[in-house]
Amino acid sequence: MTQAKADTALDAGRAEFYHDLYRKMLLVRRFEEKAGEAYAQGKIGGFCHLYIGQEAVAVGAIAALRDDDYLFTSYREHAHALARGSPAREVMAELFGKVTGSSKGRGGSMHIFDAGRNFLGGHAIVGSHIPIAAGAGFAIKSRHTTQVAVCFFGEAAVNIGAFHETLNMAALWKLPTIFICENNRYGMGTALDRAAAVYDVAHHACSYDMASETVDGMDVLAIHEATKRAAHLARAEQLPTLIEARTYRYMGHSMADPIHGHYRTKEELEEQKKLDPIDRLERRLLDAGLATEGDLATVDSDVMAEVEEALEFAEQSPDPAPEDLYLNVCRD
Amino acid sequence: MTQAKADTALDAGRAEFYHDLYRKMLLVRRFEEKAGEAYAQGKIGGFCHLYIGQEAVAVGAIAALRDDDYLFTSYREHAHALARGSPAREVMAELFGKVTGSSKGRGGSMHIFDAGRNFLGGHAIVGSHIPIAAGAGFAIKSRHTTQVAVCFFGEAAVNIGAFHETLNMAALWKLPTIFICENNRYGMGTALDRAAAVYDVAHHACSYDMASETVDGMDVLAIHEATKRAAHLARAEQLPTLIEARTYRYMGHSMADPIHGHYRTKEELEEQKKLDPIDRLERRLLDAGLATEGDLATVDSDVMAEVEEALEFAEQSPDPAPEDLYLNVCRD
Amino acid sequence: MATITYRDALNQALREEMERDPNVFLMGEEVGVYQGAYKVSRGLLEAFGEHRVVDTPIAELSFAGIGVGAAMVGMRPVIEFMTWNFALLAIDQVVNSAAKMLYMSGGQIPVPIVFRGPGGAALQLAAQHSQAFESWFAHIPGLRVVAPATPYDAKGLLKSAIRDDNPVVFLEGEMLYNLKGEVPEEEYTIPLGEADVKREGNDVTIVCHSKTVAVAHKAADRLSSQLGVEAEIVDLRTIRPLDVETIVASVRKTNRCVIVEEGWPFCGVGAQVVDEIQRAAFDDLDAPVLRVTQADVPMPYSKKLERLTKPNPDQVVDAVKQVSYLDGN
Amino acid sequence: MATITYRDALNQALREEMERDPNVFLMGEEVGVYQGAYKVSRGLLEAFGEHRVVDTPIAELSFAGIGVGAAMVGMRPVIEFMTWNFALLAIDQVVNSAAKMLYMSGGQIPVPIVFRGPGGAALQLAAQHSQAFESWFAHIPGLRVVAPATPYDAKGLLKSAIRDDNPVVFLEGEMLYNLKGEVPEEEYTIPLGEADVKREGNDVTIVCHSKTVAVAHKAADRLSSQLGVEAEIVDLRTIRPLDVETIVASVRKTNRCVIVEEGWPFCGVGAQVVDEIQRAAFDDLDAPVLRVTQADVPMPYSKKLERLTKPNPDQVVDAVKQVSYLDGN
Ligand SMILES: Cc1ncc(C[n+]2csc(CCOP(=O)(O)OP(=O)(O)O)c2C)c(N)n1
Ligand SMILES: Cc1ncc(C[n+]2csc(CCOP(=O)(O)OP(=O)(O)O)c2C)c(N)n1
Ligand SMILES: [Mg+2]
Ligand SMILES: [Mg+2]
Repeated sequence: MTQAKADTALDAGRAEFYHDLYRKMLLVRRFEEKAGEAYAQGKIGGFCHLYIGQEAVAVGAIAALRDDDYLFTSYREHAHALARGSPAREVMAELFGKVTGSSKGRGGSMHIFDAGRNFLGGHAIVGSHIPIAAGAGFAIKSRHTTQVAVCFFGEAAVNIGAFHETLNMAALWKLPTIFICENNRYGMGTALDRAAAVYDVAHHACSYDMASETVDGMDVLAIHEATKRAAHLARAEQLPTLIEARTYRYMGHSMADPIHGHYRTKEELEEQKKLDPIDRLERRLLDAGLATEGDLATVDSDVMAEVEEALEFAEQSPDPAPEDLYLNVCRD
Repeated sequence: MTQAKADTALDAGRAEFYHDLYRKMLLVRRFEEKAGEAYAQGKIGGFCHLYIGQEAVAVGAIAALRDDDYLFTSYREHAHALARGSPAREVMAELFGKVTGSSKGRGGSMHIFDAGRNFLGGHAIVGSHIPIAAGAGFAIKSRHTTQVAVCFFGEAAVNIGAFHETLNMAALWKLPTIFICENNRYGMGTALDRAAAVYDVAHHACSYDMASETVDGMDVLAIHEATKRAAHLARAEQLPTLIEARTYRYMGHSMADPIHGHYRTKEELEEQKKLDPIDRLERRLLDAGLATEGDLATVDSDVMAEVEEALEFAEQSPDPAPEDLYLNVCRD
Repeated sequence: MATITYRDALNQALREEMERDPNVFLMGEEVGVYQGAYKVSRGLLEAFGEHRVVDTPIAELSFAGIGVGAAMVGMRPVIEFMTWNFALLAIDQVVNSAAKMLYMSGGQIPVPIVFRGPGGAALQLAAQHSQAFESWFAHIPGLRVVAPATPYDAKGLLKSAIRDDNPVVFLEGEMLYNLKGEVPEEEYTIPLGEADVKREGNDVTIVCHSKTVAVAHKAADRLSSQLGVEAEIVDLRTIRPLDVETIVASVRKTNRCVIVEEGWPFCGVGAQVVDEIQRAAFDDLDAPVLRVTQADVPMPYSKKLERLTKPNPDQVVDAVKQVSYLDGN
Repeated sequence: MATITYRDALNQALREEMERDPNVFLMGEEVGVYQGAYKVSRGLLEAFGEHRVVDTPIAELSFAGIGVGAAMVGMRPVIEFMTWNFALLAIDQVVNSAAKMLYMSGGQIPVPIVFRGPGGAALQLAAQHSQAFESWFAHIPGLRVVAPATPYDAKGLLKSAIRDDNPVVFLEGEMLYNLKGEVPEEEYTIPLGEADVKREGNDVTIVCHSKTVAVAHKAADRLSSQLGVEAEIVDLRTIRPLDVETIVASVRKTNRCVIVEEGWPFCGVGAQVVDEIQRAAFDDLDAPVLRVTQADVPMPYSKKLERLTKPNPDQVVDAVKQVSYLDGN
């Protein structure tokens, strides 16, 4: 179970860095809240999986990476795109299906791509992007660069064959790839222990003789450190790592699902919210005297403005042109 | 690596049982030798994977099972059918593609079925029969019988997703299924350590909290004991087991392949033959005074006669009738 | 007759067959505690317990394989794929194991299994979640392929599929689950392999199945009221084995045919129907057979673009006009 | 011109493209140390090293996915499936990832990858090892599907496939590897999407591809010598995109058509070809288009039965007689 450990002391010299993490987590939170509203209003369609509660994972991990590292995610990926620096307006416009969106309105919530930022999707078949990420790791190795490929996926994806096939090849061939399992304890309505014979996801690494870590996924700094270690191992020795980040989602599986369902209790949810990653960093910043309540309120109003602007942009943007329906089926 | 351990002493009270194991291993050996010859003469077609060297595994394991336990195998399965009691003539006729064959000439070497003996194939897509066997385990559990489902597969199949997906479900749901990995160290021309990050196949069980054993696959009694333990666990507690039997194949991957290829040396092969499972039981029987050279020679001539008769039967049997081409595409 | 949804019709079929035969069980992702991703299995866990309504991990390939193995020893598994898009991961078990077992065992081992779940595009689910694979499965000897369009057909065909001794691919329409229709109180089944003439007419045959039956009806209404053209609607219901007789009889009468389907055009079900018609009724045809299909693109997310990809009544009306030489073409 | 085998033609194409572009690599089971299950990659490991000729574990789904990922970041992987039968395990990556990536990323991310390997029946390999899946892949927008019949075409098309920016499914004939033919010494490529008229004739069009090109030639020879019927043989070479123009031009000339393919009949490539022809050349057809295909059964092991399943020249001759009204039919 996700538990708060005693937090490590903050380093006063890194205040700016902490602020940045804070701002990003808050941006994701506000973005997702607004996306949820827009979905309820019918402005966003299809499946829309929100990230509220899990912000520390994407933000902490991606902050530990270089801009030229490749990112691959599941369908629950708005946060990762934002953390990588995709403009909120482009991500929001994609959710609205507009031609100004990240994927020009063709991908939608589950298929955000931002090739210029090495953000390589947004994949909706559970587990399918695990080998794909390792493929980028393979390319990195072939080209002898010091990049890293990083794959984010849920704990339910660990039960699918592609995870195992890929971990074996990544370990065997020493591919510079980091596998970050965002263990939010549920795959749709199925609790981890109803789907997996073993509770510890990180444990699977031993079958492949791969480095692994289990980390508190509600602590952005812990994720950050773990990812840094893994990135170092990948860059220096081309070795993959499996990181299990124990986290929690506050919303339903997707906007189509109820928040609790039959599969978890309201009490459990409330209990988990006490570990909120944003509140937690907030408390630490205040306790360490690295920010005032006023500073943090300003961050909130800044990100709110950014999200509002994104919404406005998405609303105002045009749909893709009908005559472009056949564009990009193939490249000539 | 496969190593001879000090052999345990034989139990004089079980002479008949040992003789039966001996006879079966020899039957398999002679059958396979003859099949190889018939293949070279063009009487058998397609892919034909011989079992010479591995006899202890099928014979030892199947002798530990009940007739109502279900067996599932890969394409290297003549031995398992014989060990289960399929008449040699029917298996040979199947290799000859005759209507008197186990699968009426429709399956061939890779698809021997003998439903009446609960011998359920003969599957040629690597790993595909691993979940299928677990499905029989699922049925057993549903019906509350004390049967067991047993799956034989090669060590290269461990790298495919179906193995992992299935082990997880078998452990999670407690399916009475025994997974017997026949680790003959090569998948076609690929040595185990060129395909798997971890050498110990049995090690994978830990990812699923499943019972496991590594056993000397050249010792028929060792396999027999291990299978007995696993069958007991399955019958008594519905628990699955992963058994890794370390064995070796003397022939090429299939009759289409050279015996050594680029991937192993003649020396390695010769070295391994010193561990021959039939010679080994022979020595133990003689040493213990449980058989004379004469007894064993009689066994050999008996099984030779059986194989010759099988060949004769296969040769003489008719082909399937052309008008039956469409028979059994579907059942009405 | 009660008026119920397609979803509930399927639910009734499952419930009745599970009551009737203890060998029937349902297995798939979220079929139990969650009551089904699309609620088709609502209440079944409570009625039959977790050994007969089995929630699986996300492992399509292997739970399909578990189904095959259980069927080989006499159970009658119903394997639910949350959608057929995910079933691509399991297709080896459907095609290489289930479809071939009876034949390659020389007739010894039937595999009485149903693989079911929703297929086709829903609303804005984008490229990886909006595919109709009927032509793929229909290509494979050893399978039966069923795709009902109404609650009545859904119930009667699912019951037959479960009782059939062969592997059946049962394709439900994700957008049909809420469709209502009349279903008798008393027990009934509909044999596999029989098309259904859903509307009679003498002027043109419209061949369709699943979701496009509604498209055909809309087009037929318009054709009748606006042009006085009376279309005969042939709903395939079962795609393999195909009821060529019913199709051809209709075309012999109308001399013109339009085929509407949800899948992509190339090697779609309609292509085979064209082939059958032109071979069996070459001299009866007054015009080429035309097809209305999904646009030949991966499904875009944009609502506007998505709408353009889906077969619609206007396209069918246009095609009918063309085969009837009712416009400039 | 040198006379070389189809196998060696493929080998040359791989070698030349690997020399030309360091982004090209070959990955698959047994492609390296073992020199290829069918020896197509013979000598490549020695020439390019183990980072460019990569032996994989048996894990089709994931090494296909690794290929897709490498292609997404600019490599040009050639993924060998030992046979296409095993590729069913990887089909999710081919269809859901490779084929859709460019479209669903709004044109940002091409996937220049070739999936290749032998397809179709060889000799007595039975049901799970004897399948021809061209119609499946051709169904999918976003893929190109190529199936060469001769060493010349094999080399020229594979080189184009590797240079193409789209995912290409490249289906080799397991029984064609030993086929010999002339191949120029100098470099050449053959554009994807162009059919080839392999024999000219005015009396009937025979459409074929891959292994059935040889069947068509045998039939054409017999037709010519025995009946004076001159068949035009159109080898599709690329199945998607289909060169409708060349097919239709031929049928406009001959007014009769027979299609021969190795796959199963239902929704096969021939069904689509029929559909195209009857739409584009309805008034030019003097007879229905007939098809000769694999028998609609899982492949039996028995040599005698197997022979009955495979399209043969006699069947083609019979079909041509029928469309030419040269017999009682
Ligand atoms: C192969 C496949 N099977 C099923 C689904 C349907 N599905 C989408 S998300 C999901 C649950 C995934 O849970 P997890 O991996 O834990 O990620 P989370 O949603 O919790 O982030 C399922 C079953 C799918 N998209 N792909
Ligand atoms: C999914 C799949 N991929 C590839 C093949 C081709 N193939 C047949 S046997 C084999 C090697 C299997 O080795 P192993 O599992 O160790 O069994 P062994 O042959 O040694 O008994 C391969 C690659 C196949 N049949 N199925
Ligand atoms: Mg989860
Ligand atoms: Mg092996």
